[in-house]
Amino acid sequence: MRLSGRNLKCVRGGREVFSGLDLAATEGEALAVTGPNGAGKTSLLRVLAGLLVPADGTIALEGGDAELSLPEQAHYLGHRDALKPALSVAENLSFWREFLGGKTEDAGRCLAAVGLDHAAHLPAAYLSAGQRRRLSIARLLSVRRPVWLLDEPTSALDTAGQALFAALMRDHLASGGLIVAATHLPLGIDARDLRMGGAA
Amino acid sequence: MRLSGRNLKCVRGGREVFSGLDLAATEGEALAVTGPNGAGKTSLLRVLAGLLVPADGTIALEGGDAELSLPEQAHYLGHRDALKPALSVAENLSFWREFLGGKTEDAGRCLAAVGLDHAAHLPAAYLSAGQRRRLSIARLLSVRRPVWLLDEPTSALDTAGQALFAALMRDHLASGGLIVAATHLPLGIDARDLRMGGAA
Amino acid sequence: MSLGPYASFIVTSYALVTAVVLLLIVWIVADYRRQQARLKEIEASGVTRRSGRSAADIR
Amino acid sequence: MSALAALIRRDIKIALRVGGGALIGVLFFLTVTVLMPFAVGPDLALLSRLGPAILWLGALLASLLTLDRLFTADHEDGSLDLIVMSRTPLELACAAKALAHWIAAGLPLIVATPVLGLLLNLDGTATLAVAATLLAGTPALTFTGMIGAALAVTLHRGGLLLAVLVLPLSIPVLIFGVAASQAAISGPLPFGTPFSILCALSLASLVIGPFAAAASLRHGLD
Amino acid sequence: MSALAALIRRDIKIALRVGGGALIGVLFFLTVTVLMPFAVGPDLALLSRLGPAILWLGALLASLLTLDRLFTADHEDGSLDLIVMSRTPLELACAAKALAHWIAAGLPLIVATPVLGLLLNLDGTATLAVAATLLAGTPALTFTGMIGAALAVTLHRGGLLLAVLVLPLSIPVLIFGVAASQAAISGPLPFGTPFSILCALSLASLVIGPFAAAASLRHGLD
Amino acid sequence: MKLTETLTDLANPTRFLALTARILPWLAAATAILLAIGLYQSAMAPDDYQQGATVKIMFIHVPNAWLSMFVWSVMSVAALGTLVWRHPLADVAAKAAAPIGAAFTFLALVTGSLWGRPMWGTYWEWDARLTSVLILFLMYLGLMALWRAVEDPSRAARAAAVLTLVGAINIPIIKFSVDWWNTLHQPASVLRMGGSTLDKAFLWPLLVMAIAFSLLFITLHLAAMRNEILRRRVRSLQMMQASRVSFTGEASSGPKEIGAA
Ligand code: HEM
Ligand SMILES: Nc1ncnc2c1ncn2[C@@H]1O[C@H](COP(=O)(O)OP(=O)(O)OP(=O)(O)O)[C@@H](O)[C@H]1O
Ligand SMILES: Nc1ncnc2c1ncn2[C@@H]1O[C@H](COP(=O)(O)OP(=O)(O)OP(=O)(O)O)[C@@H](O)[C@H]1O
Ligand SMILES: [Mg+2]
Ligand SMILES: [Mg+2]
Repeated sequence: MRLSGRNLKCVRGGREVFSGLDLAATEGEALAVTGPNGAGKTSLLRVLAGLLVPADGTIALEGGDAELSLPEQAHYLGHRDALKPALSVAENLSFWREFLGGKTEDAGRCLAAVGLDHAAHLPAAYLSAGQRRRLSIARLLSVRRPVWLLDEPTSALDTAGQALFAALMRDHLASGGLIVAATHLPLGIDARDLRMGGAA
Repeated sequence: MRLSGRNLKCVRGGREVFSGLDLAATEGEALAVTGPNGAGKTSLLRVLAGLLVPADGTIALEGGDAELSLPEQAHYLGHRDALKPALSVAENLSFWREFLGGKTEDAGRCLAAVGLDHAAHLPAAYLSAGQRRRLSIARLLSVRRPVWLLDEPTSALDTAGQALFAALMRDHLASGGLIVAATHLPLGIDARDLRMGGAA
Repeated sequence: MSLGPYASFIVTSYALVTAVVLLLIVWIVADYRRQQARLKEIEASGVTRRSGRSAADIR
Repeated sequence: MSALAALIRRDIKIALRVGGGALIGVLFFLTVTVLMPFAVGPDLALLSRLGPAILWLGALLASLLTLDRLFTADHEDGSLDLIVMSRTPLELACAAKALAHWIAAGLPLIVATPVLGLLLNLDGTATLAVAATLLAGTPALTFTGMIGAALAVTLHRGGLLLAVLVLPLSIPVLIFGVAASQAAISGPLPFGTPFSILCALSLASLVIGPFAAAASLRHGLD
Repeated sequence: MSALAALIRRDIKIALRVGGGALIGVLFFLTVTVLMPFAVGPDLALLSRLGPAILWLGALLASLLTLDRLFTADHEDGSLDLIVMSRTPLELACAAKALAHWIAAGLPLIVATPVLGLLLNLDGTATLAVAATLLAGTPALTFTGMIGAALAVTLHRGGLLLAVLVLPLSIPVLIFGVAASQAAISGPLPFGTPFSILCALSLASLVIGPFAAAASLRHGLD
Repeated sequence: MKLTETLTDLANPTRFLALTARILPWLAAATAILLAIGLYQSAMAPDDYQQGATVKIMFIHVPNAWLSMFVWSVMSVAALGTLVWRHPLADVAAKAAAPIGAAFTFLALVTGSLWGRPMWGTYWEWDARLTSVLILFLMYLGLMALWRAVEDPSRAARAAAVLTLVGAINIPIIKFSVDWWNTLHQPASVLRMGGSTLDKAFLWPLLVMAIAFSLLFITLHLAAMRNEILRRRVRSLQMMQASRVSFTGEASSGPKEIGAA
């Protein structure tokens, strides 16, 4: 499997964020997108996830499921956690598990993997910032998707959480997955760097 | 000036988050609150900011302005940025500057200090995560408050931003301020550690 | 005791009051039983209050 | 299929928890109805003449009050991103969300109509007629309102013009709904004509709504 | 003082830019008015008799539609935390927010009244009377509605539950508003009596609203 | 000194439970006896020269109407307790009172309507008294909806308290609506300045019934408060159960007593 983007250009709010950007990542490889605030890391991930239409350039995923588009084969973990405060932790997770479909894992095991099993029946409104992040990570585990698009995934995680997540990423890579992660911090895994220039 | 809390206890959603907690910080001193996810760092800061009522215990600020309560002499920087997407960067900042009142700094200079002067006329909706964080930091600078209560202040900041913010915190401490910051990362300044136990 | 031409109105009102009051009483008693049963159930599973006393014991 | 069912189940669950349950919808409807006699005065004949309009207004208001956050809530917490990326066609997902909304907010109103008919001095047939028009017409309110809800995500700023264009879409529904109920109550027009127009409007909105909403969401995310 | 002015300016600016609220309110007002002729039939005398009631109902429902996010929006983006912590008494801040909301959403309704009066076949005096009562009464609607808006923050709940909690409070305003307009139009009661009660209600709500809202916010944040 | 001690004693939920368990049977018995006397007296009361036998509705309508207002006043006092002292027992009192008050209000409305048909020729009229009572009923329902809708009891209590205090404005409006506006409903004849104008033959049964219904309220309220306290114990024990499972082997968090009671 190989994810590649060529000559990508992104325009947001009438301003060019980046242009002429090339990237490539193959099976088992992680790409760490770095750069100063406002450089366009989040924008790049959203372009890859199909949430922003690039002004120019092409994106291709070779070797994946031919019937599915890249966004349909990808997980996106953004700043916003996609959690409903009114639902319990378990309800939140099992909703995404059913809705996203495809190959799924047991919800309880995923919660245990991120250390949230004891909180399964709490409403998500009661979670702390790091607990919310952990629940989002459980979503990545509960449904199998080869491509992970991660936007500052370790923010709000405590030290143990960061180590735990690094291990999960390593497992994902080992099982033939592919990761593109925007980050300001070391991810704790071997990753190729994609440095974005830009401002502020 | 001395901020102290004695025997603090916090109950949220019917569950005890922490109890019997003592803390103290004096002028020019920074307190780094650390601990695993869900330990109660954010809860502690919100108790200090007067946004949560402690179930038990007392908080005192000695040597500050006697006519003002602790929350009125404090800045709170939380996960949520208190920015209105419909307003421009400059409008957002100058609203808080006028609303919070007291001794104020020039808004333009504060924007320049966090490297956002070039974006002053953009709507806040256009800012990247780190730029939003920088704008929140500009709020701390634009109005002078002796106590800073910071919740994971460096999250989303790039490396340059973290260094810049560390310098700003050092300035604040040097001018007689006091900082209580919850964090999972080194703050980049000398700080006394307050370790919170707890779960998940 | 004769109730005059409007007997049905009088009887209906008394009957309704009786019915609603009985309903209230039944609801409250049933609720009490239910809470007691749940407390016993939880206690049977080994959770106790810090005071060490049974939560279901109210005397 | 199971994805859509999960979405519908989730949205109903949230609506019932956050809105306080289906009973709240009924209570709301009751309050709006109780409000009317205060406004127009205690003239029973007039009240029963206004009855259908009042019930329809209540339904419109209930749907407007709850619809505006149909997509913005999902947008703000990031769920919408994942829904757009998912393998479920966005049109179907939109339709599922609207359906869930209708079940949680529209159906209770229809069930409550007979009770409110009593308060408004409507007789049996009239109540039945109003309930029938509501059953046929409220889906149209939901499904046209959905377009506005989707536009609200797209146009955080500036483009309120478009959002404003949507409320007028529901006016025909309202007019034919009220006209059909009036026809059933007092004649002289036959009930069938406005009622079949109402059904046609509902069917049309059932198709147009999800497509328009999905198109607007797809182009509107950023 | 300048803090409150800044708050009012900000809220009005946001309301005008984002629109949603104010414009939807006016549009809903218009919908209600346009709908009525269809409901009561083309009886002009009856229409003009119902005119004030219709306008008042429209105003009440429109304010309901726009009020529910008064505090929740600030709560969700964290502004409310800073407002609660600030040196400005929370009661005053609440009052300022309500005032801004009234200026952005209530005033346009009053300005629109003459146009709608035409639609409802009201003559000049009648329109003026209705506009006057709206001017005196809509602040009461805003300031009682504000209590519901504050409760929405405390409860993490919105939509219909709030409407159900708030509507009973606004019934007296509606009664006296309509009564005063009716008195001005057709007598026989003098206009002054219900109008002064209306003003009294507004004044009372101007005091009670901010205190209740501030109490609810203070106890409800977490 | 003694009084404050008793009060703090009472404010302790466990003490409260013990006390209720002791006095509830007595209260129930007294209620039953007084109700029996009142019912007998009202059955024996003469017909009114104007209203005929329908005056018998008064003996249940008026106590229910009074209680509908009294219960809201009780909730208002409890609301102050919630907001000012943040006392959980005040929350419990307010929550337990709402359904009972709603029932009394409903009965006042229905018996009034049933009385109105023979007296005024209509079941319902949009006049100030009837309307304000209907608003009271809607507010009771709203409060109950609020209690049901919010999972966290202390959060619900605070919101309900604010709303209760705001709604308390309705009580004087109900009471004085007959004096302020000319309405169909008759003005106060028992509880009024300058003494009662009601004939002794009606006054006595009415007073006995009023006391009986008040006792009924107190009994039901105490019992409902007891239920509510138990419900909160169940809730906090369930939460402990949940956290116990997760924290096995973690020294720092032993079993904690949480929640209101
Ligand atoms: C649904 C209709 C009615 C409602 C909601 C209603 C409500 C009330 C209320 C709230 C009170 C207590 C007022 C106070 O303490 O000052 C009351 C008292 C009373 N009502 Fe009604 N009422 C209704 C119908 C009637 C009818 C039809 C009659 C008889 C013709 C009636 C006769 C009385 C009398 C005699 C009192 C006692 C007044 C006093 O001595 O203070 N009510 N009602
Ligand atoms: N709004 C809330 N209602 C009820 N309980 C809450 C709420 N917010 C947090 N909690 C609970 O309080 C505990 C502490 O939360 P808090 O947010 O203070 O943790 P934290 O130390 O800041 O964690 P993190 O490192 O993840 O930010 C958690 O167990 C959480 O479940
Ligand atoms: N919604 C938007 N509309 C218009 N412009 C935007 C929007 N979001 C971001 N931008 C602009 O696009 C640029 C890149 O933003 P992006 O969020 O991709 O940066 P980033 O690299 O993720 O930064 P950070 O490290 O702060 O997260 C920024 O200059 C920003 O001002
Ligand atoms: Mg970013
Ligand atoms: Mg935190």
